[in-house]
Amino acid sequence: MSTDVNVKLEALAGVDPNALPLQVKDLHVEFRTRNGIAHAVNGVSFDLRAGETRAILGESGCGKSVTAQAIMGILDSPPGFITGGEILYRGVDLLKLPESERRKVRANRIAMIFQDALSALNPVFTVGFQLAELFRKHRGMSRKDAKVRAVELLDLVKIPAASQRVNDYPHQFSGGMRQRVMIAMALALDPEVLIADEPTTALDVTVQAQIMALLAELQRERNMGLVLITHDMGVVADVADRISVMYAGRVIEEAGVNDIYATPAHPYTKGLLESIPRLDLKGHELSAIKGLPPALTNIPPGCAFNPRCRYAQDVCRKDPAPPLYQVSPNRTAACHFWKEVKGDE
Amino acid sequence: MGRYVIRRLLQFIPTVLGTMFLLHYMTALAIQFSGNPVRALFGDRTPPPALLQAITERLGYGDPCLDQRGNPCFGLFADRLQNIFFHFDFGINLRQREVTDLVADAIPFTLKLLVIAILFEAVVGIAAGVLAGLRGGSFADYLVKISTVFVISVPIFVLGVVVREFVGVKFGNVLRGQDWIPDVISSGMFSPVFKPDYPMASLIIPGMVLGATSLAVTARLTRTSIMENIRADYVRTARAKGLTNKRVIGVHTLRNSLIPVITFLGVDIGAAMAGAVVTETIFNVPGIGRLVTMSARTGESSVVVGVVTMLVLVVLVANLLVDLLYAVLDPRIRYE
Amino acid sequence: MSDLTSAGTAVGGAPVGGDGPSTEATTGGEGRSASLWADARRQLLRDPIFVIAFIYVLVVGSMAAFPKLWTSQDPRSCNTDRSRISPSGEHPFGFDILGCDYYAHAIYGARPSMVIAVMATSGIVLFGGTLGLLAGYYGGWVDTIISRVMDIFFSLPFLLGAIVFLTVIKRQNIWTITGVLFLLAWPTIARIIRGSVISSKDLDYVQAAKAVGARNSRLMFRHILPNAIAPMLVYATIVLGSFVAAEATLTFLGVGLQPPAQSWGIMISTHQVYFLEDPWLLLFPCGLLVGTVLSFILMGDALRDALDPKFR
Amino acid sequence: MRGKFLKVAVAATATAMLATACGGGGDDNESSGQTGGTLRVYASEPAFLTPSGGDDEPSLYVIRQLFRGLVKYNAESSAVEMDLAESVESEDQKLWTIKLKSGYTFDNGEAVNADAFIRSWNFAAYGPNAQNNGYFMKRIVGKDDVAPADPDGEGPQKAPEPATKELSGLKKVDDLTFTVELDAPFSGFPTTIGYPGFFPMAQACVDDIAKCNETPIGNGPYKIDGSWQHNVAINVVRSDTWKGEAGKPDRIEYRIFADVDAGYAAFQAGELDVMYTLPPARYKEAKATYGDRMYEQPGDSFTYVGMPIYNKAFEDKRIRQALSLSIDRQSIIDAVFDGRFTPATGYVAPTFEGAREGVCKYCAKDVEKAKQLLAEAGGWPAGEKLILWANAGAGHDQWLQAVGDQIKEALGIDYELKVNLQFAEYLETADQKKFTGGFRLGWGPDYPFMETYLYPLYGTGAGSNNSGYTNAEFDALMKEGDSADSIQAAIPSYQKAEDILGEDLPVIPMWWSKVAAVYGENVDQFVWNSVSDADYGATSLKQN
Repeated sequence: MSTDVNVKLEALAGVDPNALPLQVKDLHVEFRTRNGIAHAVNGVSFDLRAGETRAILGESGCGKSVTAQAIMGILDSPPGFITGGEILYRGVDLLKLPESERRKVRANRIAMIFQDALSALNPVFTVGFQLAELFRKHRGMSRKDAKVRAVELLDLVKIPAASQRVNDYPHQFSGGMRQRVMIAMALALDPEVLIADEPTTALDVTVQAQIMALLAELQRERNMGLVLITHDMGVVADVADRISVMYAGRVIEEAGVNDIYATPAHPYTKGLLESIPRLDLKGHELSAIKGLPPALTNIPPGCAFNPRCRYAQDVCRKDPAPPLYQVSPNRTAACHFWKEVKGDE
Repeated sequence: MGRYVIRRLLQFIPTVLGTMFLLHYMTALAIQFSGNPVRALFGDRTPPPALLQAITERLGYGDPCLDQRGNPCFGLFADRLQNIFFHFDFGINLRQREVTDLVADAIPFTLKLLVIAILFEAVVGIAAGVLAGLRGGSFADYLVKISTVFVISVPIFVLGVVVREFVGVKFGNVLRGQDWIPDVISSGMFSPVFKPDYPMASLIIPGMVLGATSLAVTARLTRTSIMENIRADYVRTARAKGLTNKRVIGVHTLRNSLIPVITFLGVDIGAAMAGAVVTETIFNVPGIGRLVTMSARTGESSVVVGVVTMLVLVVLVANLLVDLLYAVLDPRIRYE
Repeated sequence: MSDLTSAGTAVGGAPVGGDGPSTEATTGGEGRSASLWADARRQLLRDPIFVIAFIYVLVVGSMAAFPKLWTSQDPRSCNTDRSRISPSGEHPFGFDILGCDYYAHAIYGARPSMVIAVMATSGIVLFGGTLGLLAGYYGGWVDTIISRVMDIFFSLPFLLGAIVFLTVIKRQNIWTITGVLFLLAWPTIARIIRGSVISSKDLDYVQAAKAVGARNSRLMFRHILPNAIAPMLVYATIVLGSFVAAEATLTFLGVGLQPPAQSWGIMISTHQVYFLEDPWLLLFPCGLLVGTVLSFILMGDALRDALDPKFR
Repeated sequence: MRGKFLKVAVAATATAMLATACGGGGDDNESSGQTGGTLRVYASEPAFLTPSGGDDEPSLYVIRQLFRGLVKYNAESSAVEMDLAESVESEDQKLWTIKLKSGYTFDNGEAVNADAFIRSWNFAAYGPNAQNNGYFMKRIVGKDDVAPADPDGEGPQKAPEPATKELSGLKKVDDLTFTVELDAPFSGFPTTIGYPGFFPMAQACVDDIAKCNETPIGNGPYKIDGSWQHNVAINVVRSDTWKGEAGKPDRIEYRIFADVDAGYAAFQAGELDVMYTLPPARYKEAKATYGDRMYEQPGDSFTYVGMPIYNKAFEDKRIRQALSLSIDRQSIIDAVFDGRFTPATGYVAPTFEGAREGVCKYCAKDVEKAKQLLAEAGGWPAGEKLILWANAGAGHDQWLQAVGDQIKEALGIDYELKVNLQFAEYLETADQKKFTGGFRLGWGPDYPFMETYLYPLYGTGAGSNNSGYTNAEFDALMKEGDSADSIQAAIPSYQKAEDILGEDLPVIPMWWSKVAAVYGENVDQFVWNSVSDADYGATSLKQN
């Protein structure tokens, strides 16, 4: 990449280069809908170091995407409102920045990749236009120069014949290629943090692997922090350093990847791991978690997971929800019975 | 793109022929079932048969197939097609004027009226729709929603007559009483009816009345479209790209949202021409619409069918252009 | 099944759509539509605009069906000596120019307007719906032929087409007007159905049903049609309103119903010339008409909002 | 009703318009009016601007200013006065000799001589030219040779090619004299030739009739400015070739409206100086607003309910009398037409010479007498409905409904309206005598001579005798009047004939039109000719 990509527009007031690229502290988001208030995110916290990959794992509707959107500042508001917490970029609370400043953080410092590249790319503009737009609007480049950069980016993400394809429309690309375009777009301005929201869900397994490999490679090259949002434990195992497991808007377990896979400390995490079909267990019924996640407008008191939990006791059904217990120096779990869960195996 | 255009053109031909046959058959049936329209020319006086005969022949109502009820008169249809495509002859009216002449006289007025109407509905309609769509649930949204529904439900002729009497006559007379108001406003724009002295100014209000219903539809369509698109993933992407709100809305949302609106506006040219039937009659605009009304009221089906055939050709061409425009606006269509 | 690959390592429910908090579990066509309808009903009943509009339409409907319920007066009992007497307690709408009771006229006038609208709408729903379904489902030459025929009728602007047909038919009664409205409006509904059939016929559950050997008719009516009904219903509701208005406009242009038939259109176009002198002669029928059209449109809007989760 | 779309009964009859159309302007009344200025008048789109083609009111309004004929009519008395003719004389009422004044020319310089008239009349009469006013040449000898009858009515066979192009009854004597031979004696002939159908046409006009229609070559006090702007306007300016009494305004602008309501709106906004008619519903309001600037006068358009005498149920005249006696005309006029008509008590317009009141003894409401007559006639067939016909879309249904209501109330006969036939079909039904009940029609005079109201409508086999009425005595009296020595001498015979109608009621007279015109503040003197209606050339504007 050419050098001037690293030229940031202007310094953000209060940036501490030594602080972590991203810290989320006790984030609360709610959606005010006709059917009542949905508590989508209820006190999520996590840190991200440079070069680190943090996976946020959870089922649909657990609040992981909302968390990502809140970090990016692209929540649909209304109905979504951030009701509490901090999102710190190198020590600066993004939630306190005026919109004009906040905007400059996006794509420049924190960028995002979306799940479905087909719908996430504007169907009526060429990918070249959509890539070049970044350089034109953030770097003030001419159309021509920006186009050159767009081609470079497509090259970077290994799209063949980039100089021709730059004039194609999103629907003319295959799924995997589209996702590469998405990645190129996210990396264009050389951000320090990349949030990838289910980047491979819509893709074939083989393509999934290629994309993940590409992401990993680019991350390594640039020493980027990566927040990987996914429901796919297989993906997580390969690339993540640390994992936050979310359920009903809360982080219910946070640990290094190996710890989680080896000894889950929360019944939900455990259930997830058990629901992975394994060749060596062929013929056995998958022990999926019984029941459905709660409606976010009506989260049960106490531990949100209690109706589905085989460990649940009376204490779990009463407020307050279980705190994050320190399971080991580097991991936490929000279960009163984490010891039993962990030692159960 | 090329293949798309060719395919679309190929589809165009049967549509044109089909539509024209439909109109032709309607006229034939009309004459077969309700008699020679020439008779009405003479009113209460019974014309000498020779005279009736002569005029009938001249108007081309003499073909024997017109005496057989239900006969589709393919021969006449072939003649008619020949006349239209080789001689550009759409027939004559009962006063023996060429329909093409009638239309040529009338079309400039209708075109001006249409331009005003479409401009009005596009500008105001899209603006109102965007305003309402961006602030769904707000007061502005509510206002746009209610007022558009109201405009749609009031019959256009009631609206037209009320506007003519209250804005053109009552309010206009007040303005005309004020010396400081320039004539172009007081007796041009606020003339209750079309005025040859102010051919443009006196069409503004009729044009607005004509555009009113479609304006409401445009606003509603824009509103819905914006509301749909504003939640689209690619708009979220655009935001995530750190673009200004202006650009997110103005470029990424609007471009997509306006595709159905522009399509509607294109198709609406036809509807507006039809609407001109009412508006032009009320405001005495000597355009196509008034021509159709007058001919319909006198039962001159020859003119009605001739003019409508011509209009339908215009509409079909407009639809074709809209489809092609649609393909330009939305690349997904082009490559299907 | 078909999505084993991605479900292989998936957690819980299928990953369809964004992670928005309102995402519901999607479980195949019938189940989904059932819950959609139940949901829609609940939402509609809570929507005051819909409820008011619905009640209004019921009222007008009952006028049309049982005019005697609303008035004991005979609208045909007229006396020119009572011409244009203003409204009074006993005759709330006054008298028209022939000295007929205007209230009774208005009540009896609801019938043709409603009958035309309802018949024409049912006609286009059945006919347009069927053709749209066939065109969308079979595609190929069936689609080509139906689409071209649709184009032909589509190319006639509504009012112009109606004027041509009615000038030419020269019989202006409920049946011909219904016929003309039907003839000119069916392609729109056919297009709507065709579009949604095409988009739903590739849906997984339809493919699945096909794979297990469901017959064409079953596929069409059990699996595809339910998906297409929502947009059609919305459109049909709005069209009901516009047909009520169309009757009046055609009458104004002199190609609609003819007196001594009674309809709101006739009331409006006969009396619009008197609106400066005796405004009530215009206001009453106009109010009823506008109210009806408005109600249908608002109901259509509410229906669409209720049936389309995007607008929740 | 070509070109004019009033929603009232009378205006929707084709001849109601054409009707009043028979003359030149009457500017002989001593006029103190000032000259100059531009007069802007309400107009409808004319059908034709040639004398041989234009037979509708909008056309005639323009043609009368562009052309002049042999005679004109006195604005007040309707009396015939010589215009371009020196004299119109006949010994036997059959062979007429016409002498012209010299020195008159067309706008293009051609002389207005005997040829100009013979040319024009021949052109109109020749069948293949298909000129509307060919109809008016019907009395001239040789008419059948230039426009032969179609052997099978309207059938597939074409009418035979005419044997000759010229009427044998027209003979040129010298440049300024020609003779006209009629098929039968007709004392009213001089009254007919003031109708624009008898106006002269230049050779250049006949040579290119289409062009002449757009840019007429006239011989009257005004000439066209530019050409006919279809559906928009026709402007005429004072002609310097005209030798007669000059028109008052320098310029007359006919602004063309499709809708009388729109025209009235323009008048209210001060865009028009004269409106010769009013939207029916605005009559009261206009009267209140414009008061002294409203001109009112009895008119000559006749509206009637025809009786199908060819139908058994209507054969007995007592039935017809009973029906007529059940109707309160004034009440209907007040309710539906704001009082804009005069109830008819006879068959000849009250403004015509020889017209009398109360010719019809059964035209005032008398329920008792009606019941009695009905009973004498054997009553109305039980269970049968009285059918009332009118053409569609012209607003006739309203008053016809009121008529039905009144008959129902008086005689207990329920009625049914048949008002869905468009005019063409309606007239065809009339021609074929297929009406099954009372039918609305109208009639207007072709010339100011009471015969025009009598023979064409009630003469045995006459063209517009839609009732199928036959009365030998009536026919004989008409003939007697036709061959009388002079117009005046003919009247007593015609009056006797009218008396027969008053007893037989072949049609039920309803009412006569009433002229209601409004004019603007800047109009100095408004002139209405009792035959040829608003005379714009004689109307003067205030000059400051």
